[in-house]
Amino acid sequence: MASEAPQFEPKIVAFVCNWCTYTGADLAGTSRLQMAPNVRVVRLPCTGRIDPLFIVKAFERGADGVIVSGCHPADCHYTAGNYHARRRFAIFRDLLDFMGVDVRRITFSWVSASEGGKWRDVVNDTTARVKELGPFTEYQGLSDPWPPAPPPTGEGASSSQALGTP
Amino acid sequence: MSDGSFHPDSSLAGELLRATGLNVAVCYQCGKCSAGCPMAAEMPLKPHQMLRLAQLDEREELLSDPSPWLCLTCETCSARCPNEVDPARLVDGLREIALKRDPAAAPRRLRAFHEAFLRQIRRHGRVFEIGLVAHYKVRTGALLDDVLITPAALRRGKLALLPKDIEGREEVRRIFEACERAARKEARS
Amino acid sequence: MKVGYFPGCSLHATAKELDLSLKAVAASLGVELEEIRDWSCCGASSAHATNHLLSIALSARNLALAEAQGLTQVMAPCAACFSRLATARHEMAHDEGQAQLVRPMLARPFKNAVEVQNVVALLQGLAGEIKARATPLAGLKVACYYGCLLVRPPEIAQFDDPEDPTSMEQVVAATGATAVRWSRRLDCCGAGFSISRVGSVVRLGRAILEDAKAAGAQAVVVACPMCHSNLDLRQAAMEARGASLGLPILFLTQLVGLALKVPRESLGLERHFVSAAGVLEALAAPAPEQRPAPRG
Amino acid sequence: MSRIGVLVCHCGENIGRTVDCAKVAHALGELPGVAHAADYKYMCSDPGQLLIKQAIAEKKLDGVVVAACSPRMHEKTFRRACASAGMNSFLCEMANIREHCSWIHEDRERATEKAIALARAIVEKVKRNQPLSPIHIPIERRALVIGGGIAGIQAALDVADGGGQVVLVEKEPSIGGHMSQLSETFPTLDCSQCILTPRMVEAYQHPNIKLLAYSEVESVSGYIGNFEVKVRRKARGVDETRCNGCGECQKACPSKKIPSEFEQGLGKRTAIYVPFPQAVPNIPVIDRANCALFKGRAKGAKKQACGLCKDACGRQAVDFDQQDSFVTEKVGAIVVATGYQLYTIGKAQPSEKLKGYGEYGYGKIPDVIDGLQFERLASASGPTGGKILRPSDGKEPKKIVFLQCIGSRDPAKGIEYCSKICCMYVAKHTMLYRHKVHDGKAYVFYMDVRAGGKGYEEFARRAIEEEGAIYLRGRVSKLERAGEKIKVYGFDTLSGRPMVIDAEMVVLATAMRPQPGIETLAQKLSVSYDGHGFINEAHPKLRPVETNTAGVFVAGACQAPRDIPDSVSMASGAASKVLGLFSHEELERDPTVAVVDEAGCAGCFHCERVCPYGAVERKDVKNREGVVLKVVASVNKGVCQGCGTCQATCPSKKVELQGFTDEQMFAVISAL
Repeated sequence: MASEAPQFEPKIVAFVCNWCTYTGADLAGTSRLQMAPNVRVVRLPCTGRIDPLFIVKAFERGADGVIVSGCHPADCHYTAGNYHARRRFAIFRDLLDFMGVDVRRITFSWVSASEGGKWRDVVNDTTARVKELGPFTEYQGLSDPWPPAPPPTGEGASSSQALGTP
Repeated sequence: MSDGSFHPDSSLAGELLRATGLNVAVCYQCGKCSAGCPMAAEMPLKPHQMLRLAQLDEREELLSDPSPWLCLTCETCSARCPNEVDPARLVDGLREIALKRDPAAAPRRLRAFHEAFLRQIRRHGRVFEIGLVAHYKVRTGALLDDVLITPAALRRGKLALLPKDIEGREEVRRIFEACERAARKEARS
Repeated sequence: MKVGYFPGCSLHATAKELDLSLKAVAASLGVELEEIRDWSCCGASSAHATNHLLSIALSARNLALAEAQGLTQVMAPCAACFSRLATARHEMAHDEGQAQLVRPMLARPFKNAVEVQNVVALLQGLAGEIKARATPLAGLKVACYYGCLLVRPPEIAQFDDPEDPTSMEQVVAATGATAVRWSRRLDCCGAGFSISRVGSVVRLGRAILEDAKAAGAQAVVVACPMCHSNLDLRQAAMEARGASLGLPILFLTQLVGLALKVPRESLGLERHFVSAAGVLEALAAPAPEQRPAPRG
Repeated sequence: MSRIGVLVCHCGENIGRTVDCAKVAHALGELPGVAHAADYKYMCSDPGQLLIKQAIAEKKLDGVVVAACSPRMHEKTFRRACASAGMNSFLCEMANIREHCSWIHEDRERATEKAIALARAIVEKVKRNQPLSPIHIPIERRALVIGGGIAGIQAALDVADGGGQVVLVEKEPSIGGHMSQLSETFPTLDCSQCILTPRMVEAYQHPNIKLLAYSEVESVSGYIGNFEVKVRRKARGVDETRCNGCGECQKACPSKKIPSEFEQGLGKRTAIYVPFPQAVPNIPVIDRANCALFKGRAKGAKKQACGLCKDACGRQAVDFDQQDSFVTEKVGAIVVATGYQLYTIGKAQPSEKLKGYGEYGYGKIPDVIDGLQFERLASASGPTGGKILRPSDGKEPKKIVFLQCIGSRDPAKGIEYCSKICCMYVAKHTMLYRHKVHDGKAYVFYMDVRAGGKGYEEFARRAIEEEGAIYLRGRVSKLERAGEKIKVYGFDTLSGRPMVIDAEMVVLATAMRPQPGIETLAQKLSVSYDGHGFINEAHPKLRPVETNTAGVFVAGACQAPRDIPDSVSMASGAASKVLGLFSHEELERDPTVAVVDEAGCAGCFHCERVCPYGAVERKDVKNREGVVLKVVASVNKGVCQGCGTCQATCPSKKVELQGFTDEQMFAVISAL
């Protein structure tokens, strides 16, 4: 992993909504805006879907930093999901601190579909900040070694959904 | 002739931004300030024209004009400005910039008045009108202007004759010095 | 009720009668005025026209003194002082960069916790009390003149409606006098140029007084010593180039004092250039028939 | 063990330049559960898609990951390819190694490493994907149109003519809206009522349109294709089935001095009234606040104070005891067309944000009026019979001043936007004035003349060049009452001169604002609105008549300031969207919806509270005897839009968003 390299290269997981930030990150790509390669994006429908446990899980699985980003207030594709997310993380921030995670490892941000440049800044700023904080080692060894046990496959699984087009 | 684009550092607009925190580019030249300004009739440059010249970075023309000195700061323009420009504060800023550029920029009579006024505060902590008037008259040569009024004012107890210093005059003097230092520093940078 | 008091320079001189009448009225209404000890000049227009920082620092010194004295509220009867003090309070709260420059100059701790008030607001708050105790000044028609700095700029003054204020009219109504409806209540009289540019002052003042007269006012009521000295002292010059005006300029405190029947000598009415004698005589005479008061 | 296929795309050089695609394919091929891994120059090309289909068939794949561009670009393409090879399309997903990797990084080694991580995460997700099928929803082929102004009338007629059924709801006693108040319309100067009234009558008589006038939307539930709308039918006090519009009741009414809303307060009406002679429906309504009988009732008087209208009615239509009633309508689509109101000149403003115009006399100077009042003065059917007369003394003003941008383009007073129509209607007003007062002089204070529109610039120029209007560029500082005149203190920035005009009448072109109550209505409909209350369109350019709630459309000035042609175009656009929706038998949509595990649900209903769409319903779980054992949450698939907020909120993790389950997401996070 990169952490073995002479310079510490943090691993940062970004949880973003599909409609604003993911699209904004796409725009950064189409605009060829160069940025730190440390951030890996997880696409969700809405920041409202982001369970605080996702963040804990990311740290447990070796992330050194986390970005949470969605639509600007009042711009949510789902009207109010980002408000719920905001409220949730306002509380969760204190909890993280209690759990021994330096809150500076987490960036909460709003990036709209037209803000490719802002996305680059969020990525670079977070990377620089986490680099300074150093590796996050507190949660190491808490989880089972990767990969997790394989799940039942779609075939034959008991699902209420009918199978799609044959 | 500059192109009027916004140069935060070297332009007059940039200087105004630093002096007042206001962006002169916000003015959309509707003229409501000039329409309501009580002094517009006497100003060679009307309030919105001053802001226009600032937008165009016409520094010399604007700063050498008496118009900024004719503002009474009655705030009518700022209270009615539809685009929240605050022309009164910007004109204040223009006067400060003009003075930094040339301490003799203000029209003589106004300058004399302001100087006399501030000298009183600096010396005594408060203003004593007879001293103020005397000083002003000596500086402007307008010796006979209000001779008819002064005795009447004295008779009515309307002019305090003797200056009485406040205890904190040293404090006040230090405030003056600190502010002048800050102004000089700003002028150099 | 105790109120911090910042008289300002002109109340010791040109506007001595404002100081006198304010104190008399305050005493009559049970308001204790506690003067800021060793206050200094607010800097007035000269400071802010030449060095903005100086204008904030000079006014902030007075707020700091008031704070040290344990006052929570300071009343400045002069509209210009009120405006300067309120500006300092506002900018010290909203412009941190400037506040950092000013704080070291004050030589004492400064929390910016003192409210700034003007004399009209004080009297408006007491209007009920005034009305209850007044001998109505029936038949007297006055024009309420606000001028500039009582209501402008609105975010600094934080007082009344900046385009359609009613507070002075409310106080006048409490005295039983009638406030006439007129247009130039908020126009500037040019007091800032009272000494240095008399021509402008005469032009502006005349337009104001002519409108008040045309509206049927027998006197103009003001709350600002700058406006007062300007409209009073320069009225002769205004008349010299036009029709006779003969409008006495009264401080709001004097009008309230008349209604409260405080001793005449403590009102300083004789100090005015334009004599108020005619108005006072009319008051002394039996009140004419009551007319419905038009709204101001 | 899964059998996932991984296909890595070079995208020509776009990915291949910075990402070692072969290495990515090789690394992914090593993962447990990956049965096939390959790379190819263009996966989206026909041969590329063929590779996927072949791999599915040959390797018996049960999942496909395409590591290529953004899923926003080609997810549909690859899912279609998988479906045609017999695989459930939701078992195919994309890893974005172009926009999120190759295009934004230069270091080949680190970009390759990141691409592997991104693809690996998606492989872990796809291992846990379930086959899904699109959701089908039936459609009620009936539309609700809210607002009976020109936009609502047009939308209703277009839908009805296209074969759809329409319920048209109007809160006023008559349809027609503001257009019915206008005198003549720009830029053609045709008479507004002459072109509008036929359309009003057509809407009233259309067999497919059900008109509910004097009614308001009370509540809305349901979702696209299946809305249920409760409408309050306000009590007219007149039985619509009996009334024949003869007008005898109005003649009998003794309260004749009530300011008429239709005449903008310049005319009077009775307490039982029809707002204007051409009203549709031509049925009166009793204004209870001003009716002597109802005022008496409100005071608790025992004796009936009046009743003359009832006595005068030959058809026993007047009914003083009528109450508000409610009807419920099932509709498949909704068009919001509630229109506008003008910024009030008076001191009382509806919100803290709006400051009003004290300097213009706060509506205290009687001859300072607004644009709609001028329309009434200029209208042949108006209170002055089309003569321009001053409200104060009935004299004809010889000098009239129009002020533009009152309230508009004025952030200090609360509104920063341009109201768009004022430049044109002021130009029209100067012409109407000139046509009626030949020796009159019209002045206009303006900031810019914005005349973008067919024939608009020509029209505005005509006002100046041929009709003698004097345009002064600047805003006015103050209006001052000076005897019978109004002193206008303005400035002409073009000549650099102050302009003081002794006007005899001043007309303020006040800003257009959305109707009061629009926020409440928008909340009922779950559509978003901007800081001023205008309804937000789904996309400012490409979806201008849709809202962010499926099945709810928008037309006219409730979306932004609009003139008549714009409103009508929008209305026809919205109607075509409605008809497009109605052309389907049923709706098909993405199955990204939440599903509740009813066995585990504790019935806390946190999900119900956070759901932005009201998609969570309460469901009784009964035993065989029909006894309710517990109440659980249940998600209505038709309403759910798939944001997943419920899932993140659920304390017991018993509601899952299909396609984004916790299991899937934790696998993704673990694999990154």
